[in-house]
Amino acid sequence: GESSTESNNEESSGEGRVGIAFDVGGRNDHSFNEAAARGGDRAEEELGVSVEYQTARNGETDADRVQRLTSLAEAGYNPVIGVGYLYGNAITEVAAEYPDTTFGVVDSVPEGDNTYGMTFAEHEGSYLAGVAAALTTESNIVGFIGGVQNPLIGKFQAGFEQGVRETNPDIEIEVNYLYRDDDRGFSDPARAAEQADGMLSRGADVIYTAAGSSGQGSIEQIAGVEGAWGIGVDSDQYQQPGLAEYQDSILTSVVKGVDVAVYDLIESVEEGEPLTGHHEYTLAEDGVALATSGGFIDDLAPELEEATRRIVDGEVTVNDTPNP
Amino acid sequence: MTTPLSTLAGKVRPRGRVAEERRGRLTYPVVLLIIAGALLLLSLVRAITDQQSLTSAAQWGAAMGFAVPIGLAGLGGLWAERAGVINIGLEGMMMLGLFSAGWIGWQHGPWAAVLAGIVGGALGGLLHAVATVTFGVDHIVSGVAINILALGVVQYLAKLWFAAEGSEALARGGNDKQSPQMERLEPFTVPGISDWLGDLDAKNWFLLSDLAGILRATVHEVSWLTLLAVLIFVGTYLVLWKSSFGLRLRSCGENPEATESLGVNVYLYKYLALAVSGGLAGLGGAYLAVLIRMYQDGQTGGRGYLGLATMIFGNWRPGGVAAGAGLFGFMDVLQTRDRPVVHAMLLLFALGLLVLAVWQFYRGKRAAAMAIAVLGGVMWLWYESTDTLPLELVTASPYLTTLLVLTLFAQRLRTPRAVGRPYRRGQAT
Amino acid sequence: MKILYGMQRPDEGVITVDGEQVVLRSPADAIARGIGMVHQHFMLADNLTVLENVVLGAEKLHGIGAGARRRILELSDAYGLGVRPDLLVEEIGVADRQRVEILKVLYRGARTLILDEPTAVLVPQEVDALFGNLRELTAEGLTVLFISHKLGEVLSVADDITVIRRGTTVATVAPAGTTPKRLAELMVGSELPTPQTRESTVTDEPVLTVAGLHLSGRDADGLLREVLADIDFTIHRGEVLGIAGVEGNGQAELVEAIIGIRQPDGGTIALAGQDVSHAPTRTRRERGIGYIPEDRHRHGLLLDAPLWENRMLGHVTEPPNSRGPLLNAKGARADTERIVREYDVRTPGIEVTAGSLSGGNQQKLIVGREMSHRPKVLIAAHPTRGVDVGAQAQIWDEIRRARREGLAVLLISADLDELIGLSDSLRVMYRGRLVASADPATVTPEELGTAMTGTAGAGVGTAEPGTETKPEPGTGSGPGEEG
Amino acid sequence: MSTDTPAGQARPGGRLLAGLRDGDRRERLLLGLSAPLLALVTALAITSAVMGLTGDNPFRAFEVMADYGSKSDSQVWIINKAIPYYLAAAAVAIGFRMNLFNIGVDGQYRVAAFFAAVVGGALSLPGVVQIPVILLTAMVCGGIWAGIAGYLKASRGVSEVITTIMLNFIGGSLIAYFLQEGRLAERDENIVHTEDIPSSSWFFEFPTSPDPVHGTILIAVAVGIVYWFVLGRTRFGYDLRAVGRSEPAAEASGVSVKRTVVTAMLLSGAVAGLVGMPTLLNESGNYGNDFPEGLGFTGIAIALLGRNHPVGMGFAALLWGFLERTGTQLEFEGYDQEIVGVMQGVIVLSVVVAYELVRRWGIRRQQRKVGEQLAAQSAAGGPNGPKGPHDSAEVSA
Ligand SMILES: Nc1ncnc2c1ncn2[C@@H]1O[C@H](COP(=O)(O)OP(=O)(O)OP(=O)(O)O)[C@@H](O)[C@H]1O
Ligand SMILES: Nc1ncnc2c1ncn2[C@@H]1O[C@H](COP(=O)(O)OP(=O)(O)OP(=O)(O)O)[C@@H](O)[C@H]1O
Ligand SMILES: [Mg+2]
Ligand SMILES: [Mg+2]
Repeated sequence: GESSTESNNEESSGEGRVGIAFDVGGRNDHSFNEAAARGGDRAEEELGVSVEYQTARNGETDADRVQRLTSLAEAGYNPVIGVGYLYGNAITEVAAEYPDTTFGVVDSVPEGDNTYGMTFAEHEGSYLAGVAAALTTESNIVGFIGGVQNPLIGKFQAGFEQGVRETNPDIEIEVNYLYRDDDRGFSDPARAAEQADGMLSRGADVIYTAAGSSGQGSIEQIAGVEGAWGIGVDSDQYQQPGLAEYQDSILTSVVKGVDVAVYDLIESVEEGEPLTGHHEYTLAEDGVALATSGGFIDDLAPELEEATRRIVDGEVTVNDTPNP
Repeated sequence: MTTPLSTLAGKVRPRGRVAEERRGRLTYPVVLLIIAGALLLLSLVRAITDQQSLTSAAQWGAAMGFAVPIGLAGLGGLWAERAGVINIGLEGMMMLGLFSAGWIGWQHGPWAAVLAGIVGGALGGLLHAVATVTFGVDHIVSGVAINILALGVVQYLAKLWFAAEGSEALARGGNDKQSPQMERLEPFTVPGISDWLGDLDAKNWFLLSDLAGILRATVHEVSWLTLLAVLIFVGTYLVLWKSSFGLRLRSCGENPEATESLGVNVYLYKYLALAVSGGLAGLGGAYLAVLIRMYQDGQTGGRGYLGLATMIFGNWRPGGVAAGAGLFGFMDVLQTRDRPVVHAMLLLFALGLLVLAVWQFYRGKRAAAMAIAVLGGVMWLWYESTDTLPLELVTASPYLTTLLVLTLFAQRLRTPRAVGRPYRRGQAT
Repeated sequence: MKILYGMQRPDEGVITVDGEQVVLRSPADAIARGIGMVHQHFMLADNLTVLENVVLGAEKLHGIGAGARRRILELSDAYGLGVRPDLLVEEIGVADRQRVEILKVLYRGARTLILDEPTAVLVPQEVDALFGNLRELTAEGLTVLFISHKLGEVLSVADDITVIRRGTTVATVAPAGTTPKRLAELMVGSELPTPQTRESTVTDEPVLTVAGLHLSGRDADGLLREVLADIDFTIHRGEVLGIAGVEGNGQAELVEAIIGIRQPDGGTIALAGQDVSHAPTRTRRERGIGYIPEDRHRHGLLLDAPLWENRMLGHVTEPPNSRGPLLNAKGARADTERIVREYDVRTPGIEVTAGSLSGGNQQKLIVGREMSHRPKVLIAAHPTRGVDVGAQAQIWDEIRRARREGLAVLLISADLDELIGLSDSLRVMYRGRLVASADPATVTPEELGTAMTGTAGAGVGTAEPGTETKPEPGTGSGPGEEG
Repeated sequence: MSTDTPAGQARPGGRLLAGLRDGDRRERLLLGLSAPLLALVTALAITSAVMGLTGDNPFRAFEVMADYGSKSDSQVWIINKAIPYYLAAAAVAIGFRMNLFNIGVDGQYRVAAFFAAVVGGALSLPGVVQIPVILLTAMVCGGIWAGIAGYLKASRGVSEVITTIMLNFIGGSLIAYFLQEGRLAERDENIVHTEDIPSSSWFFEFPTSPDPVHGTILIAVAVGIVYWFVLGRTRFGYDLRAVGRSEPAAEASGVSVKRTVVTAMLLSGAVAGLVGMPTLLNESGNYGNDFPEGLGFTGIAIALLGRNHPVGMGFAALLWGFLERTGTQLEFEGYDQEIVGVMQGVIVLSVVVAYELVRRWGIRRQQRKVGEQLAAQSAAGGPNGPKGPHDSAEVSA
């Protein structure tokens, strides 16, 4: 019979409509989805476009993602942006069907002439976090908690470890993951809290947690210990309403410029020169950065700037996979 | 044949049971003995491996915390199955409890959240009762349906109530996966004893410090809800085994027709049991919500199913459920807090299995003794030849342990006789 | 009875207790009116103690602790019931369970006792003891409603008899003015059938030979116990071997060992000269063992399945049920129609579920099924238990007919008249052993009953019916065997 | 399981017409249809009430769903989606038919798909050889994983509900161990996956328009037919159902219950092993950390909805796919797609209740008919009356 795309065509394929498909966290996940939404919101304000946000369900397959993206593309949204590496394959597939639409994906590198892969040098940001941690710790023990042991979180770990080691090789680094290959790791604050508690009890006083929503648990636990610091990820966690009471324990956050990347893509499409290919947002162009809210790392500024310079200048290459 | 009845002489040999001395049953002295033995083993392993956290207060305190929600779910299962209804919907009821607690909690504080959690779970339990008791739906079928429904409802309402544009909940950090945070429920510490035990623990004396560490977990920074859970376990034992209400309820799970024939309203008791069952699972969910101070999508993470496992593991007795949940909690915390310790556990297992083998040998079961001894030996070798265990194995260790324990002891379990059987009023013969 | 006890509601009519018209909505109502019932099937929870079973539902009277225990012992002494309150019900024997049931009723202060076929599982001595108890009760001014299929018992214990047939009262008579024959005619509308069978058809061709059978099993505590020992017997073509014994003395296990559900740890079982000791159940049944199980609901039928699927049960590998590995539904359906016709199974069709048939018709279906495969030997455990008199006669007829054609039958029954009437030879089973043999032509039920209680060694007829000869399996009158 | 309706019996479609002439069968067919209808109406009513209460217009939502779901591309999508669901349901149903609750299909298909993907990636045989090898690997692995639970149940009496739950978790860890760079997997940006299966070993597609239907639908159809045939038409199937209906009766009839338990779990696991194949051979070509999870649990719901009936489960799987397809569309219309989760739950619950009600009503009717028959016969007192002793030559006076 009639296909849904045929009937949808009568709807406007008007200009200035942007589609953003989130990963399961949704637009208020206090993490990279939220950052993407910030980019979209800014585009709405500054470019006058309208943005349609869609959210994935738990346990989706590529077919579900393809459907979501197809619906957006078919309804005339341009660009269509998938947030999260799981959208990678789906974007490749859908982009081939809609050559006139620009597709973007965060944290993945899709194929196709009309696609734009936005990845971030998390390891470089994490390197800085490692430097900050190494300069802050008094016990000379720091910790890293990952939500799920996968390549993406591995970048965080690798950068952090290198940053600590190259600042002070005497520091002991405890590394722990909540789960191996089980997405529960991004939504289990109780477990993160326990893991942080274990590290704290063994003397760690700076803990970097890269575990999505689970991070709240760890930061809360850290806040309960005098002199201990937590480092957040993705968004500036100091600013998050849910974490307001622990602000004083959030040393800094490794911020991914997802908002900037998303905004850039939308802007490029609006201007008629859509971005394509793969772009890694690096430290050099502020694609990743350390948040300074709270001012706790202000006195470390010289060292951090030095570290940044060395990375940007290529004096230091940051590993993106942890040493086994 | 001359007489109408010729006796086959010498063939009469009595076949009765060995008097009333009930061998092999767990009496209190035996349980105490086993506990003492386990403690000794633990101290030994701690001393050998120098893994202090094996018996540290923080470790055991956290284990209790991890055990509580699983244990409450298991206890919920126990209430239901003692009344004859299988409750595989515990997971769903836990979700309902988690959600209700998160929803009420951010507005009215943690204690209101606890209450809401209980109510939420109990509603799920009552739904299960309507389906299984009134409509006679197969228990497992209904339980699965409730799990699906609870997940759907919770996610729908969370989006509606925590993430609505412009709502207060959104402003205070809610989203479609989380509720805004509630106030913290401060734990309690018994002042003098806690410090005294803490000192003793720090000395690292064989057995004494270990005991102190474990005991300290019960007086130092303990959640009020953990205390509540302990009271509920004791209360469950008293209510189900020492009161007429409990007698009636249990008899519904053993022989509902007989119970009905004595004028007991079996439906009523099943309803009550399921309401309590759901309430307990809901409390387990509320415990999680209070712990992390909010509703978090997916936080139940299969704990309802694990509760079911502890119930079977615990032979449908509160003490057994507590032990099973404790085992889960302990193994889970061990790997979460301090991974190298899990390696030490290999030694503990090896020693435990060897002791078991000696016991089986003493009881005359040579084949079983040999098998267990070999398993213990393998564990020992493994311990000696490695320094760490792969993370994946560590993660799977609670489940492997459960599987192992059930395989060894399943035949000693005693299911309530009428559990899972459809029962209709007035159908007795 | 269910209506009298409040378990079902009548469409019309009234019930009057002590001159007062009452409506009984639930058993609780009935109990409040002083009505107590001992059900046809025991209403006891095995995993609870005797005390718990007794006080259940009546906890208000004396609590569930010491007070209740005192009251139970008081009652037990007053009526000579000899009940021990702290044993688990699963640990006590059938007769003891019966007494617990009666105690339950008395404990609630019932003035009217309904006993539904209380003697079905008792040996004559136990029946006499029970009647003694009942007479004591009536002497105390209690009313007893005694329901039974056994006419002799009714005549001996009742003061007044009412006959009910198909849901209506047929007659009310005084025991003095009637005979068993007349009662029976009232019950079935025709003359009482008897299981008598006299012309011997026994040949000397052995069909089933059991030698030195030994079986041990673990009990609930995991201890090894001897369940069967030194079982030797041979059944020939055309012979019915009856086994008498109080339930729980190993009959069920013997049947299961012969069928192959339990693996004996010693001895041999030979079927028509072939050793089948280690053959699986299916092979044994294919080679010609027919089986009428003791509990048709549990072992004989798939209650949720239609009749024609039940017709396949146990014979699914044989025609007309299957061809090769495939089922032959058509053949099975047709053959079920035939069984329904020939064996007079009353049913509207073969698509109804087995569970919707009455007990007697279910049993006829089972008998028809087993006979249709021309077994060499038939294991019949309580073939007429709980079956109405008409069906009973048909089943007896059927066994006799097949025996004439050379069938060997192992008959196990608690109905001693049936046993004596149908068997060519008799054995008595006690505590897992065959302890006595008897000639059905001369033995009396009383003599058999004595042997069944294990006092056979003392000779015949010396045992006084009374408490001291009651068997108490499970109460540990001696040391058991341990493995 | 006990909720099986008589109508749940497999019967060939060809006989349907003949069956209609038979009053008994017509009635059973009506009974069989009335339950799902009753359930669907109830479910719609409840969902409408929920949406109404939360301020949404349910009818508009249903309209959107019906409209969008009936589009041709939606239909293809739904069919493709339903293939693994159906397989998962069949795996669960095999257990259900003999009273085993295989809650571990989830773990089984993942373990199976993983190792099948490893094997498929390592070999480069011609498709005609390699595809069967991959399928076989999957079935064997799934069978082994479920067989552990079956063996423990048969030999040690451990409840399969618990063992399969444990095995789900353990299977997750097993895969996690091997699914690492340098072990059995390779890394592609943020995704770690097994080596790609050569495109010659992908399953074909039906070139339908606008999108192709996955060829693996043939696997689902084959499983459905085999399921129907083996359970309903063979001796083995009869034994299996007998154990499900009454273990002691089956045992006494000569079925080895333990062996049947193990066999059923092996079969259930083998079918579970196929669940991941549509994704592996038609969509992804490898097993990575983006491989779908949770299909086993969906399978349970669908088996319940379809009453373990080969055709019923097909409809249920399609319904599930329909809800998921159209749920996403609801977002575009300003509804919350989470309502779909509520709908799914409500539908399953009302279906199981409705089936039970209808089943019980059917039994009561049947009993009444039996009673009427008896009453009629005894009133006639006629040919079928109880035989008197004169019928029997052997009764002595
Ligand atoms: N004439 C009848 N009208 C309605 N129902 C009947 C009739 N006769 C029997 N029944 C039903 O048959 C069932 C059997 O009745 P019941 O168990 O009381 O029989 P019984 O005489 O006690 O048999 P038994 O002696 O075998 O126990 C009951 O459920 C009853 O409702
Ligand atoms: N209201 C009724 N009207 C007519 N017939 C009925 C009614 N209720 C039950 N029956 C029929 O009465 C019969 C007796 O059923 P029931 O199962 O109680 O038999 P039973 O002889 O007591 O069996 P058992 O010996 O196994 O206890 C059945 O055939 C049933 O269908
Ligand atoms: Mg009856
Ligand atoms: Mg009766």
